[in-house]
Amino acid sequence: MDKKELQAFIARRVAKELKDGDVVNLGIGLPTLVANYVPEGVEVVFQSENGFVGLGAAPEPGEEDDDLVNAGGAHVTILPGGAFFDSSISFALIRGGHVDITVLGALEVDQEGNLANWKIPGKMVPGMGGAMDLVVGAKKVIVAMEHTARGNPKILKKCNLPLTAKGQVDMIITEMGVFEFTDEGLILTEINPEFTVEDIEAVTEADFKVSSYLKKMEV
Amino acid sequence: MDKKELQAFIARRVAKELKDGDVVNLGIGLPTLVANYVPEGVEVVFQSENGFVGLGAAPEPGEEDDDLVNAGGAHVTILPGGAFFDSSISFALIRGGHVDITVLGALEVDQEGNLANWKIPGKMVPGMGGAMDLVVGAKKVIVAMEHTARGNPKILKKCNLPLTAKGQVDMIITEMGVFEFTDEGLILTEINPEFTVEDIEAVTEADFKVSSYLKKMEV
Amino acid sequence: MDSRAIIERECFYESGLGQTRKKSDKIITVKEAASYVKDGSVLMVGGFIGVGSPLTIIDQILKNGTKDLTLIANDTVVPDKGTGKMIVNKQFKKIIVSHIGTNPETGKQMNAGELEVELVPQGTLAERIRAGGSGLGGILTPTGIGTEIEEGKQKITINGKEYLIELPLRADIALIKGYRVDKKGNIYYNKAARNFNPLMAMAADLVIVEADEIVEVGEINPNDVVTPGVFVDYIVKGGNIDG
Amino acid sequence: MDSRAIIERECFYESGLGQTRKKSDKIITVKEAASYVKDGSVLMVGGFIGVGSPLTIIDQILKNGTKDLTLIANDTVVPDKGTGKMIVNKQFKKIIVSHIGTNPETGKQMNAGELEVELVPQGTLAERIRAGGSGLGGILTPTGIGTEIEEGKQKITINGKEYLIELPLRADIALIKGYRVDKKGNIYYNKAARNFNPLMAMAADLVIVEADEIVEVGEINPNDVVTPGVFVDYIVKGGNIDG
Repeated sequence: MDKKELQAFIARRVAKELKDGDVVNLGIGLPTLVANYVPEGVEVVFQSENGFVGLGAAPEPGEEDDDLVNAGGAHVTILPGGAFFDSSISFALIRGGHVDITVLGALEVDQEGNLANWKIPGKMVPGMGGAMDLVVGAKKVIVAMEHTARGNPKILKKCNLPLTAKGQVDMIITEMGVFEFTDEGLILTEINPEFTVEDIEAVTEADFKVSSYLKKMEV
Repeated sequence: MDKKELQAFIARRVAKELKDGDVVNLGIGLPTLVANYVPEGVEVVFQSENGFVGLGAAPEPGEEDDDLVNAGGAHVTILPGGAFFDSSISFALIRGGHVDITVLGALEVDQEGNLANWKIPGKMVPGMGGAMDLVVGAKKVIVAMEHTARGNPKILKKCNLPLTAKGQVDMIITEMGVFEFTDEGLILTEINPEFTVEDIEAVTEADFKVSSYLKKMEV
Repeated sequence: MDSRAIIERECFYESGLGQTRKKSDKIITVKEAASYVKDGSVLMVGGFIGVGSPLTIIDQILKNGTKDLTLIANDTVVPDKGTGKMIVNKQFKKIIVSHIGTNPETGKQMNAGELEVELVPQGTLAERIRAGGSGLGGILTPTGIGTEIEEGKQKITINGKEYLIELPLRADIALIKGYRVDKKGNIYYNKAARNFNPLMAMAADLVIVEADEIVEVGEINPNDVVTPGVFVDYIVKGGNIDG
Repeated sequence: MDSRAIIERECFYESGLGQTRKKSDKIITVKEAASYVKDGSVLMVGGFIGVGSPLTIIDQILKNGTKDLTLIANDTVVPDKGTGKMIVNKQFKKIIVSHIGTNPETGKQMNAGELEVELVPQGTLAERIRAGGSGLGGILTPTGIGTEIEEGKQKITINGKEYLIELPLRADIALIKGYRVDKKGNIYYNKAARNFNPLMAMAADLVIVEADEIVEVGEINPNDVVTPGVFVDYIVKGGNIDG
């Protein structure tokens, strides 16, 4: 898979987690692609933390409205039945547990469910934006990312970078497989048949168990 | 003065405290009458803590709208330029210092600026409604009341009843005179010429000083 | 995302072809709404002396006679309206309100020890409900400092000023009232009937709105929606207890 | 109260017969608006990557070159728009924001030690501003627990869960942006341009709104007003820096 196919593969698998009626917040980048693969028969509501629900597709060229952008600043549309609100309501929705699923990228994630995605000290400090609230507030936190960064593991024993939140991640979805955080720790529940468990172990620093019901990762 | 004239007299004097542009909250009862005497050339905005600014007069008979009542449940109107909002915004306005003047009645008020007006234990407990927030939040707190209750002082050394707030009263206006709370304690600043200072002392339990600039109370 | 595809799917569900109710089918009857209220439920009920209260649903709960309820609301209305009737009917074991002066029956039951009453300053009540819906652990307010409202509460000094830590309120069910409600549950309120309704819409496990009028999706401008439909589970058409 | 009398008085003032400005005369020029911003002022500026920002007033402040400002805002936009230009122009000594990734110049100045940057989670930023405008001493949030956001902050455990005490933010001047603004300062926002504007409108000593369109009093339905005019001191017509 080239990078584009690989990202689409991850996004497709994430989309299978969406259930009818879910309120969903997608981070910028790879997570945004999830919107393209909402399963047939499932209606979800996308939330944009800059202040609305009912986030729709990009507008047709020439139809852009400068007052209607997503949290990344890109022109978008709003679907019928959507609603605008201020930032305090937007985060009441997020922090108050009214968002069912948030999908974010990560610089690092570790076996304790810790996530780091907002700061590389001395190098790149974009800031956390809404990520800290999303990760603490959403009912289910899915990290969607490529399994490694330039061949180096991103799923670690312990995050090195400043955390976005402690112990909040529920699921990691990469091109190699699906991991879930349970009371027994990190568990590999699905595997992309292109890889073996040994392949995954080789590029994963974190300790993880393999589910006795390990399934084929399908999209 | 009969009771009605007396209440009107107090309300008229309170109204002289209103300045152009002030946001004003009037309590139920006597304070409500203040709206009838807004001085010529002064435009104020009345706030109703159940959720709007721009409170207007009672509607013409037959014009009542059941969704438009004041905090006492009475039908009212809204003036052009008014606005409705929820209870959290209503009290953000009140607690946040955006109300310039609140006018309330009192069961008791004392020389420390303490106010009691929400509870007579074991007897009558209406509840505080919005009074505690109003007294803490408004920039200027005016107690408007008859000087005595059945001949007994209401301006005391120390309140006996459960307090609405501690040390928040700025001014007391009765039919006998006007008192202000200053760094030097409670001061009588205006006197109704129908009474003498001795008359007032006789029905006031609180210690108070008489201003060296004592003025005639005019309405 | 292809927005047309989503709209088409939605139309499919709204035509009622499915056997089971989709999460996106929100309209239920008054009786169904009231049936979610069980003995012992904690209720939030919108309204200010009954203005902005879901009176039709309340009348059905009155009829059901559900008991041992807890009420979180601004007040207990008057004896012959809304939750005031439920007070007379002795359906509450506890109420958390800012004012009971308009319903003498409430004070009578309180003094007789039949009803537990927690009086909360109105602005604090609003913030506690808002905190409950917003995932906040509480708020710091100067309201009540130096009064008996302090009792049993933590105090904290910030920049030399004392504040009370007031804790969040949540309910099992919020019963609210909207003026115009679209089929996704987006709510537009009328005048002073808004009051506590938008706050309670965020602060309960189940949120049911009674609508003066149910309109089609898209009929309320997204700029004018006050309570987004994502907060609302069910919609009831007001005015007819047998609906 | 005779409502007609009040309306007549109002008309009198609006006809501009008085020599001094009444508190109820709120329309000023862009230059007047920018002149309230002094060296060292603490500013709140509405907007989200510039969407919903009062760009006309900001361009005038840029022109004025006012220095040593503190900015409270969601972000620092991009280098060639809004407060992003003021960053490039080095007019801030400190910024309190949730995100700086869209303006590389901000990170550069931060790393060079030229600009103090306080990064605040976006939801916490919204609540801190709201608390500042609402008279709350702070709020308790779970956001940031277990991260470096905890540093220097009080923690408190409520029902077994840890929360950070986050303190209010206030500014000398809030510069906000409205879509339609009536002459009393009532504001109606458009789409995603609302964001932080209604919160900042409550949290500053002086509040100036830049309007896409100024309309007559009464043209905005009181149900649809998002920011009541009582929060707003001055109104500026956007779009023309020399206005």
